[in-house]
Amino acid sequence: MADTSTEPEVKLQMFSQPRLLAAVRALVGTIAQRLGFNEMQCGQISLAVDEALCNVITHGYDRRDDGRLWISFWALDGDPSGLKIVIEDQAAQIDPSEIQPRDLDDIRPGGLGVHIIREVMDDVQYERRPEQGMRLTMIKHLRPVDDARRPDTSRQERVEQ
Amino acid sequence: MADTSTEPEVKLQMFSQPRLLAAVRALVGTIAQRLGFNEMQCGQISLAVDEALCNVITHGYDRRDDGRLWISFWALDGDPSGLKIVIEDQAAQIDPSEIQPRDLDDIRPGGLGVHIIREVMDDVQYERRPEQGMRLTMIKHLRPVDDARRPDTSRQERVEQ
Amino acid sequence: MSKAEELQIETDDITDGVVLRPIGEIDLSCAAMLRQRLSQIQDSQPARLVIDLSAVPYMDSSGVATLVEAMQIARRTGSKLILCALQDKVRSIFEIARLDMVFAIVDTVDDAAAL
Amino acid sequence: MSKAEELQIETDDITDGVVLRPIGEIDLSCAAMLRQRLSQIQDSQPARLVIDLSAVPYMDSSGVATLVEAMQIARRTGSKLILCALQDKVRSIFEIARLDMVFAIVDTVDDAAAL
Ligand SMILES: Nc1ncnc2c1ncn2[C@@H]1O[C@H](COP(=O)(O)OP(=O)(O)O)[C@@H](O)[C@H]1O
Ligand SMILES: Nc1ncnc2c1ncn2[C@@H]1O[C@H](COP(=O)(O)OP(=O)(O)O)[C@@H](O)[C@H]1O
Repeated sequence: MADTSTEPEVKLQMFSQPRLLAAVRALVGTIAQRLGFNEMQCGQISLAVDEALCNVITHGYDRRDDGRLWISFWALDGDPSGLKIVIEDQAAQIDPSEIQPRDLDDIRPGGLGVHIIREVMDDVQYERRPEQGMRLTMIKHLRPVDDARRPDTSRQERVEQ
Repeated sequence: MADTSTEPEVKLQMFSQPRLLAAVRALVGTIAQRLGFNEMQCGQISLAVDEALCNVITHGYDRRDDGRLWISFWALDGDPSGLKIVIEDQAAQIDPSEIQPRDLDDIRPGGLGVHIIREVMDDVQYERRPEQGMRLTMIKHLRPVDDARRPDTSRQERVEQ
Repeated sequence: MSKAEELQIETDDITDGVVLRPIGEIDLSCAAMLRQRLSQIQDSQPARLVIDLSAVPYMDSSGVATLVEAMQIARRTGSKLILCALQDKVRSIFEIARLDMVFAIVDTVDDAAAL
Repeated sequence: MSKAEELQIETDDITDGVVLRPIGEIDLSCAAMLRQRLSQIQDSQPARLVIDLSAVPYMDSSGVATLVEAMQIARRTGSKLILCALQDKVRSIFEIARLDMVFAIVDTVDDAAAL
């Protein structure tokens, strides 16, 4: 995970209210756009944040509308550059391993949020906050991480020859 | 001024960086839209916030990009309903009476921000924060405040007859 | 923010059913309203229910869940449910959820009426 | 956020001058870039400088200040500066600043070339 110790460039505090989702999407989309993500990517990043907030509202706060939550944004330098988004709440803590995407072949209403978040973002990590509540850290890179950094099979084959 | 004692529904913390203005405008515009302001009003409210932030960045923080500032939003109930926006900083304190729109007949670059803020918003108040920095409180009502509440000349005439 | 839900929903009768046309973004703040309207219409068991999404620029999984539920009701009652005119962003969430092959999705309301 | 300024600026030569076409929102993050480009062009003293704002959906007072400065330079050097194709939101800030009567503002680039 990238360095979370520096202060976020932008941090939003809000209540657990669905009617605020549209404003958050507008904020997220514009931040992503500024960082160079294309229109489809901006839409998908906004969607991932929307899904994560819906989960905090419905599961974390059990649809109560007076829960507090925070969304923080960091522009990531490096190659490839990217965007880190952290969502924190004061809701009940659960075992991060229980937050799982479901089998998509089982077609039923609901159960898509975590799948969407994992599909859209490059790195997704749930954890308990030391104080209280949960923290979700999501990273999206501007381009796929360079293949050169992964074990490169074609080169290995050449070496073996 | 309306009651500021309750917690804002949305509060944004950011650094004094011009490249963040577009994201703030998107947030403000969507919040205003949700409250029922029309497209032109949403654009003007975003503009007023943009101008206020530009002033904090250029005058308050002297264009330093590591100053902190906060933007808080309250939906105002009542008739007419509206939106209250408060911008706070940790910059140098100045006498609020020095923050004045200039004479528009003197055409020169700059000097339009405060005029725009006052023209767009219904209520504009600068003050020193007790701790440090400045606070700007802006209110925009959804409709002009009902004439019935102002001295109504036509009715007075009827009464006098 | 105290404003009522922003989603509007129009309906139109067609020969063998109904066209439902939501207007606005569909997220958790208005999915319940869409759900209620759909179940109202499905109570009258139309042979064909066309959902025209041409005026829906955005949908999250709460909207998708509502449509999956409507599809299951349609299957149970033997009626046709057809989605049409999805904008790119909305199509994208159906693809991510791998539901683009599960729903009948066509380009226009006319296509949906002919299906 | 580390991305370079988002404003793009195109220029086109016309018979007696230049058309400058900024593309994007003009605010404090990019007004300096517009100012630099304008002063570069004005150094060459074109008889006519047309600023085509059709692709500018938003402008704040730092953009307006830049245009006022350019207009003052144009007046000093005896060249014509004409704004054209303002979108509604951009026109609104010129009206609020009561500058809509100070600038020469026309609807199209062709109108500006003929003025
Ligand atoms: N923020 C959260 N707090 C608690 N539990 C969560 C959270 N996010 C997800 N979960 C758990 O993960 C499951 C899968 O979530 P998701 O894929 O979004 O589907 P759905 O929300 O429709 O159930 C949820 O049912 C819930 O048990
Ligand atoms: N946030 C602020 N902090 C300090 N001074 C301010 C602030 N906002 C406005 N001012 C003062 O008010 C004056 C008028 O501001 P404005 O109308 O925006 O024009 P400009 O910023 O172009 O000078 C500024 O020149 C400055 O002296």
